[in-house]
Amino acid sequence: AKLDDVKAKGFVQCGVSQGLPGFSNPDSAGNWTGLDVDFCRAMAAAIFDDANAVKFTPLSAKERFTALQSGEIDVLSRNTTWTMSRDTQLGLNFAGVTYYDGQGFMVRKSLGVTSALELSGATVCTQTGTTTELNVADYFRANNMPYEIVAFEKNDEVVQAYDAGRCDVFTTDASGLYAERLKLTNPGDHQVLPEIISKEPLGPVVQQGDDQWFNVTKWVYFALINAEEAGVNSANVDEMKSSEDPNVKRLLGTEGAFGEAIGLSNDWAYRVVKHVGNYGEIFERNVGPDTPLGIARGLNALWSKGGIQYAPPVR
Amino acid sequence: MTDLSYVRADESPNLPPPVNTTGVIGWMRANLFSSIGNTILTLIGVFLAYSIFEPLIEFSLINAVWEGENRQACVAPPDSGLHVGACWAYVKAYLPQFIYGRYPIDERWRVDIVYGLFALLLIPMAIPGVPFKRTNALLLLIAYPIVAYFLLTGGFGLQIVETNLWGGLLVTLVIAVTGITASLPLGILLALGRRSNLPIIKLVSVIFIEFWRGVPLITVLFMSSVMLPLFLPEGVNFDKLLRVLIGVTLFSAAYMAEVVRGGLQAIPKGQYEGAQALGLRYWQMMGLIILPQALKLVIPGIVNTFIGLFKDTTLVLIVGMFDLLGQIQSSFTDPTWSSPTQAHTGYLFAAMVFWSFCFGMSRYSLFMEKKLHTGHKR
Amino acid sequence: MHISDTDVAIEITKMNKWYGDFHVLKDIDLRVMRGERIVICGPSGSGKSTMIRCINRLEEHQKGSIVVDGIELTNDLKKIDEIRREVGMVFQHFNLFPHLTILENCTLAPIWVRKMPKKEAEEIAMHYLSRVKIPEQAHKYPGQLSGGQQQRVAIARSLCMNPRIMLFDEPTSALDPEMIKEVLDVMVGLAEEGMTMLCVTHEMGFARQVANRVIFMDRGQIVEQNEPEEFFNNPKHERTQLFLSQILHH
Amino acid sequence: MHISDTDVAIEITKMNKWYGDFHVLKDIDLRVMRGERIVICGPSGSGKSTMIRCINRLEEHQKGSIVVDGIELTNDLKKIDEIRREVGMVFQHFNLFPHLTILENCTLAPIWVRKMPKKEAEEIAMHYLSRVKIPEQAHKYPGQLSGGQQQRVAIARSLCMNPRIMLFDEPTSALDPEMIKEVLDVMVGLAEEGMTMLCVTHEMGFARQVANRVIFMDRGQIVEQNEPEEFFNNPKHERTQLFLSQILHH
Amino acid sequence: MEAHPPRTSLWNDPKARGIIFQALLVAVLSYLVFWIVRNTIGNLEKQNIASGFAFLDTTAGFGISQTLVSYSETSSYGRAILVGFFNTLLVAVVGIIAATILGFVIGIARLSNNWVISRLAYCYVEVIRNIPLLLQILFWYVAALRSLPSKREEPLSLFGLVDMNVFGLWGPKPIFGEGSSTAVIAFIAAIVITIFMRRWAHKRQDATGQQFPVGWTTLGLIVGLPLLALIVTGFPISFEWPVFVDTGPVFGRGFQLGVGLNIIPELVALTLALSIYTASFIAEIVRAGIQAISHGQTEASHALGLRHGPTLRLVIIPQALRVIIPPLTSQYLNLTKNSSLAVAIGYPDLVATGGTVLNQTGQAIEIIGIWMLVYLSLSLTTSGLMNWYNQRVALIER
Ligand SMILES: Nc1ncnc2c1ncn2[C@@H]1O[C@H](COP(=O)(O)OP(=O)(O)OP(=O)(O)O)[C@@H](O)[C@H]1O
Ligand SMILES: Nc1ncnc2c1ncn2[C@@H]1O[C@H](COP(=O)(O)OP(=O)(O)OP(=O)(O)O)[C@@H](O)[C@H]1O
Ligand SMILES: [Mg+2]
Ligand SMILES: [Mg+2]
Repeated sequence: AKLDDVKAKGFVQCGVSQGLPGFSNPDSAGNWTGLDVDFCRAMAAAIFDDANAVKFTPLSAKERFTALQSGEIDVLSRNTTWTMSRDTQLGLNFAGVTYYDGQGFMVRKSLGVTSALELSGATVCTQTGTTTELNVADYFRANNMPYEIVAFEKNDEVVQAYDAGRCDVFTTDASGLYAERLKLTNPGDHQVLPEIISKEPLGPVVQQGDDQWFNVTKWVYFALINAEEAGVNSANVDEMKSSEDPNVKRLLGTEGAFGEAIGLSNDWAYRVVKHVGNYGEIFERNVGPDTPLGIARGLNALWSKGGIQYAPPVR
Repeated sequence: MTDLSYVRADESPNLPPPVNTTGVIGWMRANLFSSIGNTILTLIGVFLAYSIFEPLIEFSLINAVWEGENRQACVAPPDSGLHVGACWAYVKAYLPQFIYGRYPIDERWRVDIVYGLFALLLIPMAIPGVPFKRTNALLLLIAYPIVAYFLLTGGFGLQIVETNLWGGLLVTLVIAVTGITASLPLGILLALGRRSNLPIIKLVSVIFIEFWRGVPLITVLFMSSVMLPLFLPEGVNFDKLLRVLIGVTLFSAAYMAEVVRGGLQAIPKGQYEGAQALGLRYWQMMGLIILPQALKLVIPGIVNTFIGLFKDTTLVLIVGMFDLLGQIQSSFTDPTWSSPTQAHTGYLFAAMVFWSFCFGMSRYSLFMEKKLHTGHKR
Repeated sequence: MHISDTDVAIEITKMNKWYGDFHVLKDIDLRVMRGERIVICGPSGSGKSTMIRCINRLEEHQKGSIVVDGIELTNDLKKIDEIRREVGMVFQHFNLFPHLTILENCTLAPIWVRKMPKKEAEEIAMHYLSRVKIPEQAHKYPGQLSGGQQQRVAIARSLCMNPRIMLFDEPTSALDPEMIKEVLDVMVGLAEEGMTMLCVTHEMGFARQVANRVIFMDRGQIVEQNEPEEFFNNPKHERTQLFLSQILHH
Repeated sequence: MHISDTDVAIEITKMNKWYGDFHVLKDIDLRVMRGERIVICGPSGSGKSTMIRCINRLEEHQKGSIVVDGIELTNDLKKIDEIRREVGMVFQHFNLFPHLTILENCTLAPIWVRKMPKKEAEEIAMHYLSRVKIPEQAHKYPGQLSGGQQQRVAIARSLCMNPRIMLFDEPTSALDPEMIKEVLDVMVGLAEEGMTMLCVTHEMGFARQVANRVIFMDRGQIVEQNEPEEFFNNPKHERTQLFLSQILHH
Repeated sequence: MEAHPPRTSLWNDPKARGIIFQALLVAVLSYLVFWIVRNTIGNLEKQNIASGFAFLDTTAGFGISQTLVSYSETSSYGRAILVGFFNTLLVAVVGIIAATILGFVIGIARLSNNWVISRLAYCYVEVIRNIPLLLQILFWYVAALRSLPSKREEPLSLFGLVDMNVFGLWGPKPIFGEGSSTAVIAFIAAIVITIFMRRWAHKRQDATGQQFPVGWTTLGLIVGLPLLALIVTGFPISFEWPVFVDTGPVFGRGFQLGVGLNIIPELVALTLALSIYTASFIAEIVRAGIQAISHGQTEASHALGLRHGPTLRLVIIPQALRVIIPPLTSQYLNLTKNSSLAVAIGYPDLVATGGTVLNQTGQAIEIIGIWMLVYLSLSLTTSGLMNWYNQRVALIER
């Protein structure tokens, strides 16, 4: 089984994007940072008690699924939209939604556009081989607006083309819009339009057919959410170990044997929080308001706080 | 009839040519302004040269930024109307990454040794007069790859460095050099196969060669990075770099085979007969007589194939590997340095690096060609 | 001494030529009369080829004048064309066009330069090919002929343009001994018909047999000229003597 | 006449060979005794080269048999190897290996085929090189030698394998006249030592001097054979007469 | 004697040995193929991917920026790939023509006795052929885009016919109205007449020696006849000029979509880069080809009184061509294959559209199979055509 293989080789091989600030981005020293990256680190922490027991494979949109299918990577954590066809026809399993996104548009402020419905006749730049490409087509068709599309292989090329004026509109997941705006010559000259034209639940993906590995991935994600809900964070996790709250006790492995049931140690969730923090911490650290991206929690707040991040209980 | 007899009494002296045919003026007259059409051509040429080189120099030297900490240095203040040229400060900051990729900083000395050893072994190999060619070749082709392999990947007490951390010039060189050395023996076999008189062996070689020569390298790269894993049994998997290497090797082996075949064709039949008459067997004849001569003849062709391969390494960026160009492109995503001229500077830098390598090699191949040529006449 | 102008085929006056700084031809004076047959000899590098190549402007001279058939050679393309039509040239290495048949080699210039109908050009070509004794090879390609045959074709090709002057630059020196004779025979035939000929050659037998005049060149100058008998038996200049002693020894 | 089997060096019986549809060799019968020196002549294209190339299997024959030194030539690679070790061959164009020195040319086969130690091979090579009178050239490359020297090296190279039979295919026809003699001298020396030799050549002087027998071939057949005196002075077949008249004329 | 063919062990018989070797090779290869197929089938099954080409009929759902055949988001994947194929073909054909012209010009310039021109040509060749093509494509794309006027600014105008901005080239689009078929017929007629005219001119020259200005007449016929037909039929071809609007709603400004002829900048950059790059190789081939024809040929031709033009046309080029054509063929093949780099700048060629389909469907084997098949057949067709031509040229020679 995958888990045994991963344990045997001593690290998690994780597929990430080739560079999307806030989600997975290498710095000039070659260290990877970002929300997607941190999820992989969380998995490594859960399995090995070492957040660095992970190796990253940067993948283009085109390569990502084949890399997963061929077993080249163990888990794909790369702003991948959960769609039915991918879930069913490509032999993939989505383990959860680490970021609820939606596709948006960015335009130059100088155009004076305030709504996506004014984009009739626009030229749109996007990345090829993504759901984005399909959504744009749907949106413009639905609203009976003519448009032209220019699709590029890599995100950087899209940004460059947009920056050079090859197109009026740059479209991708809203999170990506904020991230990519940083790369423009004058970020201040561009605005993100309010419309969100699609549901883009992004999350980690594993290969179909290995339930144990699927469970591990899924529950690492749930642990991150549950930890935030229970108020457990990397700073207080050691104290919380002695908490009397049964929810916390089960989560941190001081009660019950939930970890062993999925092939991990019982303190798997403790390890995760200890090394990478809870979901809220990860979010704030990588994309939150204090980062250059400055994205508000919005849909990604906990269900209890007006968002839709929700995890089944550990029980 | 006149008296035809004539004897010259005095030797007329060697005179300098008329002024308008020598020196700068004569040269210009002959080479630049020999006719009206030529004069017009010259003027057009000068204008072309000016309009190409002037902006280039202005961009890369005059308006260039040499020092700086981040993008501020390379962005002209708004409304200042200044043109900022090449942002060399950015290249300087990123230079280590362009050379080593994301190879761990503390381990980069290993890469340096590999580069150094390579130069140390290659230079005496490439200079015709230097002795011990055979030992040198053995070291370069057998010992060096092993040493380089362990130095780069680690083991024996060295920290293991995954290939996905490699990048930049390192990957470019690894792919090009491995590609060419691995494709040479394969290419020789294929060339021999293509000249074989066993029909099936010939057919297989021909199909193999023509297939690889008929498809674009990037589809080969896609195939090796996407499809190869499908071909292997479950669980068997190998490194991405290795897969790309396999693709590149098979591809260049086909080209190499055609180069070697050219050499084999140039060896006269008498050489085969001489060897046979002495009682040499097929492989002895090939190994001792035919191939040494044929390969020597095609050194320029091999170098040219190498240049082609060297340039083609850039295509690996399409399958998501970070060769020099890939590394440069990936640095464009770094907001700390993003500026209007960042991409231009990066591409210019890449162009200069690739150009110097390729131009150097093509000069060398020209030199060898001349050398071999005279060597033949003797 | 007075000679009617129309009798002069070539008149070279104080002609000088340099290759870069190198003074190849120095003050060449030469008057060739119609029907004269001149043999030019001299050591290698003495400028023989250069001189005769100047006559049909394959090389440009820098000083002095060359008048061929009353036309002075200048940069004027028209005049060069006219002169080249009057002057035929045969090279050491034949320079036949390998992609054309023998017949096509011979008819090319008549058709394109003299604007002759093809049929007529072919008739003339066959005439000259018979004259050099290879009419049966007309439809072969140059590569299929022996050296001697090729050189004879080259002569026929020149003759097809009906030139009034023929230049030969060592026409036999690239040939095997057996073939030399067949080419020389053709040239002797030409000479007997009264063609004006300038011939660079070291075939002394030929010189004795047909030349009116032998010119000896050395270091870019005409050192001595004389009638063949006189020239061979009684060379005056010491360099001529030296040269002849070497040649005849050989 | 009865001859013990061991005295026969080569026995060719009813051998036939075709190139495609072209019948090159027709019913060749030839018995060569040990120590015999046979000269083969005949017009160009008559199959002389083909015949001797069949003897060491550079060409394959299609019918009949060839027995060399008691070994019959078949497809068997082992036997071919054995025969090639016994039979040395010298070509018209020398076929020396230009990338090896003279010495290496000579030691190559002894080392790789006879598995001789290098030192010993070199001694032997030097011995034969002295025998052909060019020991001082041992470290030069073939390209640096004259044609005659190269041909002598080629002979030495064959001798180094210590063959019992030597085949020569027009060994002197690519050489300048001055060099022919030096090569023939070496061959005469070999003959005098009793080497079995088959030699295709048109050097009639050589044939008279050393051959036991002269064979005349035409159109793929052996037309006449005889002792040299008889052959030259009194050819029986008309084709031989015609051929000899041409050769001797020339 | 030959009654009993002597027995030899199989191993020592070269024929038998050859057969054994080949049988071995076949066995190994078949096993390899079998092994790969088995693994692949296993892997595909495991991943739940259906193999086969059924997916080609599924709706594609994505847009393509340049379509030569009709295509919309509702077309099928197969159609999308077809669009990509035609886009590849377009680049290859235009690129080959442009590279050939540029290459011949540069190659001849390299031999010019004008120093400036020959040096410039030399620099061109040495700079361009030593820089990776991908880099050049990216350069042309990025540099061109950055330095062109934006969509809504006044475009750069070339000769008043073609406009240029960051959206590419804009020019008049011919609209064939009723009766324009006459022009087409006239065009065909012109070609036919030209052929006969050439034959006639040839015959006349053979007969009388007079030369006929064939080149000019051809030009006149091919341009003039259709023009005449157009005038007679009242000019049924109209040109739709691109419309540039500089006021009104923001997205209404600039050139109007779908009006006039628009050539997207990706195509321009790709064709430019491909032809400039390939031309540097062709230039070297042309130079070598001309230089291979010995100087003696030119001299002999001049000595016969042929001028420079006829010398080139009748003597030098026919000979140079047979040296030039084989390497030229492989450059054409290279250009075609290199057009696959389009994917780097978002030009929707076969590899780009195929890649998108691959990504949407996961049918890696089928898509890559299609790629290889298409490129192989393009290669084989090109080299077939060139070989045929080469044989014709060679035939003239011997
Ligand atoms: N294109 C050239 N550039 C420079 N020097 C030249 C050129 N052609 C000939 N020369 C030199 O001019 C001199 C005369 O050359 P030319 O060919 O006329 O001699 P030649 O008398 O015909 O000798 P040969 O008997 O060897 O043919 C020689 O020294 C030669 O090296
Ligand atoms: N490989 C071949 N394929 C077909 N025909 C051949 C081949 N080699 C030789 N021949 C033909 O076989 C005939 C005999 O050739 P061979 O070389 O034995 O003649 P030869 O007597 O040695 O002539 P020469 O004196 O010219 O060397 C010739 O007609 C030749 O054209
Ligand atoms: Mg000369
Ligand atoms: Mg022969």
